[in-house]
Amino acid sequence: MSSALRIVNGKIYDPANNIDGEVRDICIQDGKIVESVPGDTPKIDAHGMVVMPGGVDIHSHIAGPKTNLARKFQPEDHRYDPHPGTEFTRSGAGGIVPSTFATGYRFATLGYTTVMEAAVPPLSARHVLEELEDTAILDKGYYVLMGNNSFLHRMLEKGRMEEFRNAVAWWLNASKAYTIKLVCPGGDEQWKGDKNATINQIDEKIHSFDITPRQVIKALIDTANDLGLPHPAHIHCNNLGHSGNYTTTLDTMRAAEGRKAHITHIQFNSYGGEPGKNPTSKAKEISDFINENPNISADVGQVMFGKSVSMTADAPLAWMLRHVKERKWINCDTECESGCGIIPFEYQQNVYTHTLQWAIGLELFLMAKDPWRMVLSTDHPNGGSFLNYPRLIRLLMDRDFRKQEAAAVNQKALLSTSLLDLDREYSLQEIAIVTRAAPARLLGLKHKGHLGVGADADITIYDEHENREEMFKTARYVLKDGHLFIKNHEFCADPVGRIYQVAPDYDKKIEDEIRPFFDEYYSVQFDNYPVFDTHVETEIVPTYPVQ
Amino acid sequence: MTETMLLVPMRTAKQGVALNQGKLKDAYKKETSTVEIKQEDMDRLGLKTGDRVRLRAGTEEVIVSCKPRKEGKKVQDTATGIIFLPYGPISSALMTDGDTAGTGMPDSKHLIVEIEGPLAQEESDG
Amino acid sequence: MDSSVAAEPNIRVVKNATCTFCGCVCDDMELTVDLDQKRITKAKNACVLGKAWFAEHSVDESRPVAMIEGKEVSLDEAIDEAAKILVNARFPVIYGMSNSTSEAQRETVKMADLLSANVDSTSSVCHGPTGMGLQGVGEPTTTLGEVKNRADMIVYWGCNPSDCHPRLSTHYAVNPKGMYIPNGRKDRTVINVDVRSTTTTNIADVFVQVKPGSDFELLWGLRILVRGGKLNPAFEEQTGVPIDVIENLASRLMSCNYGILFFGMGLTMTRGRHYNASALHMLATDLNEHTHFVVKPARGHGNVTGADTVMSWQTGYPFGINFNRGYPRHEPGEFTTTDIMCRGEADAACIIASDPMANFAKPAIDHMKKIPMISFDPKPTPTSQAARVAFTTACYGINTPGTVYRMDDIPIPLRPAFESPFPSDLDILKPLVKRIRELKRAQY
Amino acid sequence: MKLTVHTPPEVPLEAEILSPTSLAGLSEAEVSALIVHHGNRKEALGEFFSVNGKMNGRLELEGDLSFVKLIGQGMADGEMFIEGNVSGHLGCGMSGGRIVLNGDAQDWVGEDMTGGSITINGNAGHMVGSGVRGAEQGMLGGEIFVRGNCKNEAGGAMRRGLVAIGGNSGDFTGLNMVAGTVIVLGEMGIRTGSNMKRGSVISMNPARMIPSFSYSCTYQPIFLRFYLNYLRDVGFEIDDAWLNGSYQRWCGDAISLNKGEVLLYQS
Repeated sequence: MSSALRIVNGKIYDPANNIDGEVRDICIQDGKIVESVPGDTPKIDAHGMVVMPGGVDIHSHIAGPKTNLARKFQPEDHRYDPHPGTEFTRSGAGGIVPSTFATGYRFATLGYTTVMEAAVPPLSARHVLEELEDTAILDKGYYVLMGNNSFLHRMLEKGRMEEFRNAVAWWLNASKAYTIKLVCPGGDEQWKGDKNATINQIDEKIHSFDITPRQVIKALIDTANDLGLPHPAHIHCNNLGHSGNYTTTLDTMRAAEGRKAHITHIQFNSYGGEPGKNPTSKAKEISDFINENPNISADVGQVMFGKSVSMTADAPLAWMLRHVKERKWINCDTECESGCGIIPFEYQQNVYTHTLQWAIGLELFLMAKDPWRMVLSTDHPNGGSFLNYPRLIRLLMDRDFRKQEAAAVNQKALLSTSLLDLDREYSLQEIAIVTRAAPARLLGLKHKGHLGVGADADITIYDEHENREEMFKTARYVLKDGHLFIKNHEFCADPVGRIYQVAPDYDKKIEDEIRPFFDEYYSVQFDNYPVFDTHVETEIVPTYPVQ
Repeated sequence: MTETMLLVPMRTAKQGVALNQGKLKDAYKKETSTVEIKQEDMDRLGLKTGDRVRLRAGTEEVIVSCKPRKEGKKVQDTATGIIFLPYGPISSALMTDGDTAGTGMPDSKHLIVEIEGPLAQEESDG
Repeated sequence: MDSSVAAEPNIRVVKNATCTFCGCVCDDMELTVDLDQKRITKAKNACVLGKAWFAEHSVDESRPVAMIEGKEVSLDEAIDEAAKILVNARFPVIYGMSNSTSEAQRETVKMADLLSANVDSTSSVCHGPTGMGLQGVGEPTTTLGEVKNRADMIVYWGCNPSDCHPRLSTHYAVNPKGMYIPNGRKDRTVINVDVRSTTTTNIADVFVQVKPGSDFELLWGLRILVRGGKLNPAFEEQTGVPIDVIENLASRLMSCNYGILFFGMGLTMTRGRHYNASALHMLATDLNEHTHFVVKPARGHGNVTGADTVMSWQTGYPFGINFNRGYPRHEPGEFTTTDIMCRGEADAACIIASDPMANFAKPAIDHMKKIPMISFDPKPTPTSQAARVAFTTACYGINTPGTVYRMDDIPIPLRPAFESPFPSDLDILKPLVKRIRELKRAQY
Repeated sequence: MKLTVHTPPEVPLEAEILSPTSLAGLSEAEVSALIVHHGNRKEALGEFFSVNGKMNGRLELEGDLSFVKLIGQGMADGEMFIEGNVSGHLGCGMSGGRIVLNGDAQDWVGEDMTGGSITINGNAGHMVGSGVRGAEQGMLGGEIFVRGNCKNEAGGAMRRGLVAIGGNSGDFTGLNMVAGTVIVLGEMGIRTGSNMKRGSVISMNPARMIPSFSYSCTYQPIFLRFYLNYLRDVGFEIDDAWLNGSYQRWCGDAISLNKGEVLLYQS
């Protein structure tokens, strides 16, 4: 394949460069977008089509130990959605948690070219990296769980912040991760150590440690900022899923004290009401706070009706959900680092809580003043499969469709929200922001999410269609690093994506402190724990430490 | 004497060690062709350590030697009528039923066999 | 991360090496290697099985790298013949993988996809039923370090780790001190449930002897008690365990802080199989209403867990997978190797690092004798003897690097001790896949 | 229309197109040209079967079908008569119509069935009328009649419908049952009704119950007479004594909802 290409006649949506639907050429050379290419360069005629940067997903569960357990225990779900191979592509299984190759191809079919796996304990780093390597097409990276790390808890307990920061940096290097992930900080310790108890408020004491979740949150937000990570601490707040949790969410955002932090699937943390009783919407309170605090970014974690799987490092949450319906349930404890719970789930239109969650997600989208800081996700597969993105886009872009859908949901729940009063419709430009430009910017991926000169030539071309769900369901052309791999909706190649990691500097002396901790409390040898450089190929994204 | 007993194929450390030396080596063959029988069952059948016995399951039969089963020191083990043989080609030969009941796994730890012995030397050589 | 120190000429010491004999995958081996003789002379920290594993995997350079019909051939000739057998087959079966690295397993599944073959690991005759239990009812589980740090209640049910996984007790579960288990063994209660006493019984505080074939009923009885019910006398009749013993067992399980049920083939290889495993998983789930409880199958081969893991991520299913229709399907009993062979369905087989000719049921072995087979093994086995194409391979972990998954799904790296003149599984699989692709292209 | 095996497949043949529903309106030549999966190859049905007659809602199959899987998958209407032994998944996912098999069937007869009827005049394998692995519920309707024996997990996770076995069943009869009826005229294996929520399992012989079932009473269930008369109508041999006989009623599974029942005929 020639390394140069020109896309002509397409309407370009490139919000990072303020191009909003203009018809102009995109020139590609050696995988990058360039100023110009020779006149005889092969062309793609995008007449009547919409050209956007490849989609960027900031938060999905696509690989690693819990994803794989969720795959393994749902044969009944894969069975009716096989993913046949083609001359160019591998086969696989679909369903709510597709196999790795199928995940890549299906994301790519939607026009996505970069996806971040949202939560993996560092002990399983090799596992997630192997799976990511087998996830077709996409560029990817993963967030490493640190909110329940016993060693870090100890450093924090002793107030040894310098060592804390060095240890975090060591862990990021050892696990080849992209950023720090917090899931219900302190909660897993309660769960594993105190007979399945949980922690609700961020100022409660963590079981067997003399610290609170707030201290963990603050320390990790600061560390991510100090280390200059391209994406700040990525936080799944405490108290997720419980009525009245919006105060915890506000407390968590305040704990950032003006420094950069990302709150993930914030919809699940925007509930009012009394604990144990029906939730209410606090989308406005959450939106107001975010609108006023530019240091905070979030992704929505929209709930979509239909099948989902709750799979989370928040083990007590999965246990709570198990009591809703005694379905098959997985729990997996990871020594010194994390917990995990998995349970198949279904969001139903007639159920009060499910409707409320659906409506709150849409409220958050529609109330966001700055779409650059409130980006699209379903927390796949927790709020629903990523295959729902096109439908979600239509809900955002098409007020009439939204009203029509709202007519079929639980009205009591719906009317307790302000969804019907929100008339806003997203433009294509705004969709390009929340699905590409903003997540790329929030991730600090400078070559992604835009079509300016020097950007990676990850490009999606959609047929323009009034029904936005149809339009975003299958891209007509998709390019990765300048290689056309979907042509007229069919795969014509199977390019291999990259894995991104960060590698912040740290004082090597911290290893002398971590090693004895491993000897005592881990089941693997300290020297075998860091992922070897030969394990998989990764690309290091630079960090810019705060001086 | 002939009796019906339950044969439970099992793993032993010795078998594991011999496995590493090679499955075609004598140590492995010896370990996987020695059946362990509770002392009181041995006494009833008139068996001594090293005696040869015939095990029959369906149409298949094998000849193995026997030894008394070592029991836990602290507990009273009441399991009689159960004999144990380390996994190997001999225990597999007695797995005559390949039915896995839709699991992929035959009932390989629960084989009903006829045990006959002690065998005369010439018979066990043949 | 320099792991080797030259102690004296031609002697190399490899620290933090990994033993891949059993599912414990201990990674704290210190190997002394005689590079001249190409053998490991000492394996510090290894158990009796591990010591044998390291001592006995020297290299026999007199063995041919490949044979066809028992005659020595070049590697290329053998790869070509193997590719032809597999491409010409209508129902090729690829089986084994549990003594192979995850890198080789990934390539194996790729080959199966390319061939539209059937692929299955030794899981199907090991903890396959446990996997089916997981599919039915889920499982609460853990990594081994959390057992070391927290478990004050260890149950060994239908397994005998003292013989089969010696360091499961000494290194991970029973003896070590942990974060919340400051006194090690003294802070833990060990319960052994089995049809007979074993060497594991010797380390247990409580031994419960269950009638052969009635584990399910005993598990069911425990579940009833844990869920607040009462037992009728039939439980005693059927399980051979007195009611007060079952009650005592249930109350011990409920009153611990962090309990774990390790279990083995005593459940999965006996009548009830997958549902025995389900019952145990459900018991552990029920116990979580009272305390924290987890289960862990004590898995056998070094990387059998990796085979499940790799197949799950590439195909969605852990074992018993068929690609005949161009996409993976999973059906234990239908696409598991024992069944396929017993029904006489396969017309060729590729056996990677396992020995079904020694382990399978008689009718399966009878069919395998009739079809062309390809074998990958470091040592001669009944399977390699019966194979039309037999490859001699380097031993994973001893000669080849890569990754294996411990019984708790934790990936562990390998640090080879010395080089083998023989290729690794992956070294053969890669050109084999390439050759298969060429032959398939030529077909169209 | 009649299809006769002229060349038995060498490896499993997946022929889900063999049903009156799929063949409706096709000519002999069109049927012969249909694609089936012979192991990993696609081949024409005519390579294995000779095709005779017109398709008029009735399909006959004959010959060595022991390697043929998925016959009647998703069948919705019509009648199918089969002479010979068949492989697995006969009538799986079937929603209507009728299959009569003169021979034995392997595992998974009528899995995930929602309607219609399957009659097997020989023996059947495991998982007759059962759900697929991992699913919470299986058969949602329809009837399965097996004259001979079947193996384990008959009616597993069944939600509605009838499974009747003329001979013996294996272990775990009615495992995980949600509702519906399983009748075994012969003997059942062990662990009947494990984890059943609701539904009825009935046998004309004593059975060893798992201890989580409790004996509630002995009575003469009237509804059973209707069932047994119905089974007699469809050709099962029904002893008169069973019609008016007394049955032990066992409730269970106590581990689950405890709303299921096992009825055992008491002579």
